Amino acid sequence: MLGSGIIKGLAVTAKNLAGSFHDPARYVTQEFPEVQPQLPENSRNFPFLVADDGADPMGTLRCVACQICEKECPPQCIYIEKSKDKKPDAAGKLQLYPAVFAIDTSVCMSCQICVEVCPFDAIKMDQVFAIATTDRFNGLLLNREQLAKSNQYYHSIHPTEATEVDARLAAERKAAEEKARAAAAAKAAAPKPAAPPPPQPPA
Amino acid sequence: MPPAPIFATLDPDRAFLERAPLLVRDFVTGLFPPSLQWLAGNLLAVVVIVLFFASLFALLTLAERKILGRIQNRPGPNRTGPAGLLQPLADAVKTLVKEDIVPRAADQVLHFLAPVVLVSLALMAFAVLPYGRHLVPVELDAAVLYFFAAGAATELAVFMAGWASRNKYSLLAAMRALAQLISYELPLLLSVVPVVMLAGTLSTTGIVAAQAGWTYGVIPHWHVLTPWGAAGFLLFFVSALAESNRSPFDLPEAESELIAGHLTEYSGFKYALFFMAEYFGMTALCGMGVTLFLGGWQAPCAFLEFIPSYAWFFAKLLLLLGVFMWIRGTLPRLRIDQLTRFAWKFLVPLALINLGTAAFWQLSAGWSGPALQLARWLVALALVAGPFTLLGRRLSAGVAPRTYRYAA
Amino acid sequence: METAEQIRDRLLARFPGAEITVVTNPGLSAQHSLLLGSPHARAIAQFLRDDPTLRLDQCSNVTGVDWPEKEIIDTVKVTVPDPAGGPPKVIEQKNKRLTPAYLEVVYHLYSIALRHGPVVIRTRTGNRSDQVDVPSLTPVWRSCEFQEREVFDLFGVSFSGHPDLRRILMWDGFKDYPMRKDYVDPDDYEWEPTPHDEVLARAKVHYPATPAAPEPKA
Amino acid sequence: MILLLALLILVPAAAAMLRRNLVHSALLLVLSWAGLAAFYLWSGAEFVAFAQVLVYVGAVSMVVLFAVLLTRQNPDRAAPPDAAARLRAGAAVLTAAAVGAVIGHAILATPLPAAAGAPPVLTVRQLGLELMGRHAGSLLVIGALLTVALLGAVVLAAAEPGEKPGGKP
Amino acid sequence: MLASGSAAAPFSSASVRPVHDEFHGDLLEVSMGPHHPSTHGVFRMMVTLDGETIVRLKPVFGYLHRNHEKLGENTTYLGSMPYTDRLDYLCSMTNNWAYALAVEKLAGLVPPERAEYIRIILAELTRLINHSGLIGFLMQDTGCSGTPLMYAFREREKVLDLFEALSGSRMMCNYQRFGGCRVDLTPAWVDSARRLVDAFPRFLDEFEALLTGNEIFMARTQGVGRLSPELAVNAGLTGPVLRATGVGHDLRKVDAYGLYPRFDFRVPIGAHGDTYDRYMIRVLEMRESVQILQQALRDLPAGPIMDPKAKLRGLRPKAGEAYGRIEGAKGEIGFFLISDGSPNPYRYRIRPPSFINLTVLEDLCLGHTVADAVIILGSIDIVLGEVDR
Repeated sequence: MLGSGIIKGLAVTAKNLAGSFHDPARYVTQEFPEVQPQLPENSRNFPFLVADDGADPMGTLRCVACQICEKECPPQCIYIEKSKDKKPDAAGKLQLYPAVFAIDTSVCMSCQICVEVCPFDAIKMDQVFAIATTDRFNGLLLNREQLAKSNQYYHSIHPTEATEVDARLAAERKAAEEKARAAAAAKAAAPKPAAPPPPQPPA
Repeated sequence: MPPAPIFATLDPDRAFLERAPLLVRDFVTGLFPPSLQWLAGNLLAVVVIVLFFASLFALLTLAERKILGRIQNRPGPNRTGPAGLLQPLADAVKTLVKEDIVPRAADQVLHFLAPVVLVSLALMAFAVLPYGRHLVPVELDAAVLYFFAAGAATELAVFMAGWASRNKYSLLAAMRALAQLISYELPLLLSVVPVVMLAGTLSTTGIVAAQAGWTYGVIPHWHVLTPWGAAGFLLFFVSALAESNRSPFDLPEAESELIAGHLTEYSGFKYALFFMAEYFGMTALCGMGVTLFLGGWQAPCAFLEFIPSYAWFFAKLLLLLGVFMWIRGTLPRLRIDQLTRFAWKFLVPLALINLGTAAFWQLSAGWSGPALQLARWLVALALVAGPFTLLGRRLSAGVAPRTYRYAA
Repeated sequence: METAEQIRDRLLARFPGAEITVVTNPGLSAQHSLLLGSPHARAIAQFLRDDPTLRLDQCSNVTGVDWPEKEIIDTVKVTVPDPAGGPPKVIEQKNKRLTPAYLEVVYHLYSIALRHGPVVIRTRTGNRSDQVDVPSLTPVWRSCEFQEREVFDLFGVSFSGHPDLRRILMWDGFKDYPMRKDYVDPDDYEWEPTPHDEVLARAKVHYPATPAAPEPKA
Repeated sequence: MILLLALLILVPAAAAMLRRNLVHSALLLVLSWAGLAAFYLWSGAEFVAFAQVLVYVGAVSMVVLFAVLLTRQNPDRAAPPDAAARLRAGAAVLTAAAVGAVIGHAILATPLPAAAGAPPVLTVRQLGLELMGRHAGSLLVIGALLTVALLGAVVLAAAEPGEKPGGKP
Repeated sequence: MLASGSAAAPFSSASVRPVHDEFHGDLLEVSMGPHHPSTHGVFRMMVTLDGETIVRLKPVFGYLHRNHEKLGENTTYLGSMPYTDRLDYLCSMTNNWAYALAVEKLAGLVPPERAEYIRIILAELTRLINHSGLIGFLMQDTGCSGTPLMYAFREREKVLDLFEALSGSRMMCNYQRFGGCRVDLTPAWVDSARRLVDAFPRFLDEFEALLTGNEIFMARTQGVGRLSPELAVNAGLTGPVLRATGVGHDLRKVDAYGLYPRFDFRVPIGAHGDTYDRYMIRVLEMRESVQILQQALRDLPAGPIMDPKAKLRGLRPKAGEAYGRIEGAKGEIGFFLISDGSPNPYRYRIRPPSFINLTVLEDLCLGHTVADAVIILGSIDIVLGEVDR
């Protein structure tokens, strides 16, 4: 019959019209400002630098300015200048730290390759997406201070991943300490032989 | 007459709500000296119509966006005012504030005149619709003819809009719009003829009176409940859709092809006027549809008489407008050649055959007794359904859902 | 599906005058290709498409490759008779030579009918400056029409016999060929916040007035 | 009141003749038809007025406009008014004046009866019976005539020989 | 226009288009785009109209050209993986897989079984959202004011949430690596995927009820833009557009890459090659994808997701070249890589399906009206990120 297809179509839209009042599956709009989106744990936006202790972020930055992320970043939007002096890191070893660590968020496409290639878990992906500034050039160029965030914050946005990273770092630190203690013991046992082998930085 | 309705005391004519509008009118005209009372009465009717239907237009735009939204599982405008109620106000302010760009090459006079003519004609069509038992703005003997005369003149305004903006797209679109309006004028009028024939008069109040009364107190004598009436109503409804450039036939403003058709060169308040004219046209056609087929202000059942007559008219009117919007949210658009072929090869023949069915219905009115009544219905139904399926099959000859095979 | 060598031998039998050589692909995918001389290229392509055993009816991919001249220093051991009549000494002689520079067009052919492929054929231009003409295979496979226009647009290889050779991606007024190795992008430079190394150098050239690099806020 | 209506009919018609732009004159012509409909309304013949609006302003105006659009010659070919044209214009005015005089004389000469009572009130039903009764024949003839005229116009427009090939409607 | 000597093959572009070049008096030159509401992005069509019918149609594009291939040559192999998301930005997972497949062919890496399963699951999910999105846009062109599009996007949102939970971003996933995948599937993810896949046929039935039998839709699309199988094969068309003409060419069956031979699914083919067939083929393909997804999610093996040999950084494949291709949602998407042993590819070429499918746009639109040209373009399914690269 000529109109049957059209009538079936009208029935579908009628079902949706009625459904939108009682069936949540047929009323999918989340009104953004009032209803904040619950982002899944893996969701990523712009990167941030992890600092072990929130109180003194610049002091406890995990980043050792090895510039691997600067080389690997596809759009080349990370800019690092090494520090002249060294400071002890969490495991007590003397490490460099970044004097300048700037990410230009107008170029960064949050592809998280820097997180993937960073051997020191110093940079992780944030979940803040509503960042707008009035100044196109310097406003979006986030420097070291703006990028650094505490480990607790990292735990709050990526819980499972954060616990894994902490467990691994703790294990490495313990291994480094045993090696240092063993080396110290070896040095104590044979004070006369050549200078004690310098402890290798954890690979 | 079946046993007197239980609400005998509430004689429909004397019910308070029924007479309320008349009391208001008499009070207002009473304020004027007797010589001016005739003028005051009519002016009051004009003012009421313009105010009521302008605000109805405002609410219709909101209702349309809400219904379309709900069909698409989203809320529709709900930011301006509670549940979006101030949205029409916002739209009105926006159109008033927007700059009214008139292309330099355009023909200034016609460019300005087109929307004005369109809106005034659309408003004139409201004069003859019977909104209630005593609420007929103008009591005309040839009311239906007047209504369609006003409708026919709108083509002129569409042409003026298309021609005046001096741009090849809008001229092309104006031509298409005219082709559509003219080819759907015919089925529109032809579907009305059986009603006039059986009601025996051209005046709208007469037609509504012809649909009075109920059998067994429950089934009303509306035209739509007779076989020829149902076919006529469907034809009228489809042609009304096309006449007011609505969903499956909204070719002139087909945004996927010629941007906004003959309205491309209009902006600001003139564009809003075109928009308003389209809604007035749609409401007027729905009003006429209700009057001709759905028994105007007649209540569907005897015992529902206590609800005032104008409430029934507007309930049916809103129902029809809702169906218009429902269709707009569902159906794709027809191409220009399919559109005209559909009108000339399907609607016009059906309308002519419907004339025959109505004539048969009129002649066989005398058949009494259940067996003859049943026969009368069956023959009429056959006269309607037969041509419909035959023509339908011929129209959709090459078009059918297909079955598919799978690769080896 | 025959190997590249078998196809070459059949083609040589079929087209005695044509020069067809097999270019071996050192990579793991072992997709070897046939280098066709320009004069016979279209006839061979027609044959490859219509031959009942091959029926390569789909030219899936057309790629332009730019091979600029490379300086190769190959050390070769040469025995030099000792002028003082002593025993001839063997010395390494480093002679630089420039590999021939050319633009190359690679076609990957597949057969939808017989579900096999790819057969890779290559055509090369004379050099990278004036002789850049290569026979177009659009009359044989219409899928090459847009892709050959793209190779013309980005590499500058002009295809003889192409029905509608125009630039396809760049605008018509564009002069240079962007995908060539020696392409220098125009200097319509827009200042970038984190300029470093050559980007920083160019920023200095353009914006001497503004601070060369952004002083990080202390 | 009658003077106003007369003006409403004659002025647009005259203006239509003077306008250079064809479409303008067509639209002014439609305006004068509307004036005619107003005159019918004034004289109480509602049915004829609405029929006039429906048929003329609705349909015939469309035919006129379509004809104007499709056969639009380029406007700049209108020849400037040289001597011959002025002569023709003078002759035209003379004949118009003569015809006007004859009609005027005829109107004034016939004795118009004073207003003899109220005009006959005619309901649409009687009109219908009248039309379908005695005058059914003439109605059908007029219908046929109109369709033939329309088809003729279309054929003429389509088969228009001329320098522009393919002047399809 | 054609070089006189050679016999014009039956399908050479000149012979197919009856282009009469002398300019008629009343031809109307209309430029549709690049800011046209129905051209799916910055794409322009120079259309020559004779009355309502199209006499000539020249597609013009390049507005979104970013020279993706030059970028590929200046970054490492890993560096251009996130850029492949931006090629066909509706199907980032299949783009990643095609690039990973080509590099694995070049470098000789073999992804473990679980990684192959994950790749198939993600590719089929991408096919679902691409086809449903496309049908939504096609309906938008025929005139339904957004209703089918909203239904399609309602389903697409659910799949995008799955992608975000897995890879971190809805559309720019950057998820595949050479030799496997970056993040493993959590059991919760697999459950929500299974729930979504089981609910998908219900959506398809509702969609078909709304559209497939609709007389107006059938009248608008049946017989519009017919394409002959010979021309389709010769013009290098791939994907649903080719299968709609009756050629049963699906790389998942022909090349049998990944673990596709392990799943039983059918490849629907059309008979008329017109717009309606292209629409129906996509609907049937979605039903087949649901079958594959159900089988894949049912017997997803445990195990590693990365080839142990694969090094993340510093991938330097041996000198050589490789061409890898997969059956993307729009057709055969292929990557041709020439490596010279350095960390950057020497030549990085993408074979974009929608770019080549556009070759026949003019042949399809000749003789139709402007309204049909809009629908034909919609049925070919182009995404400008991939066409312009």
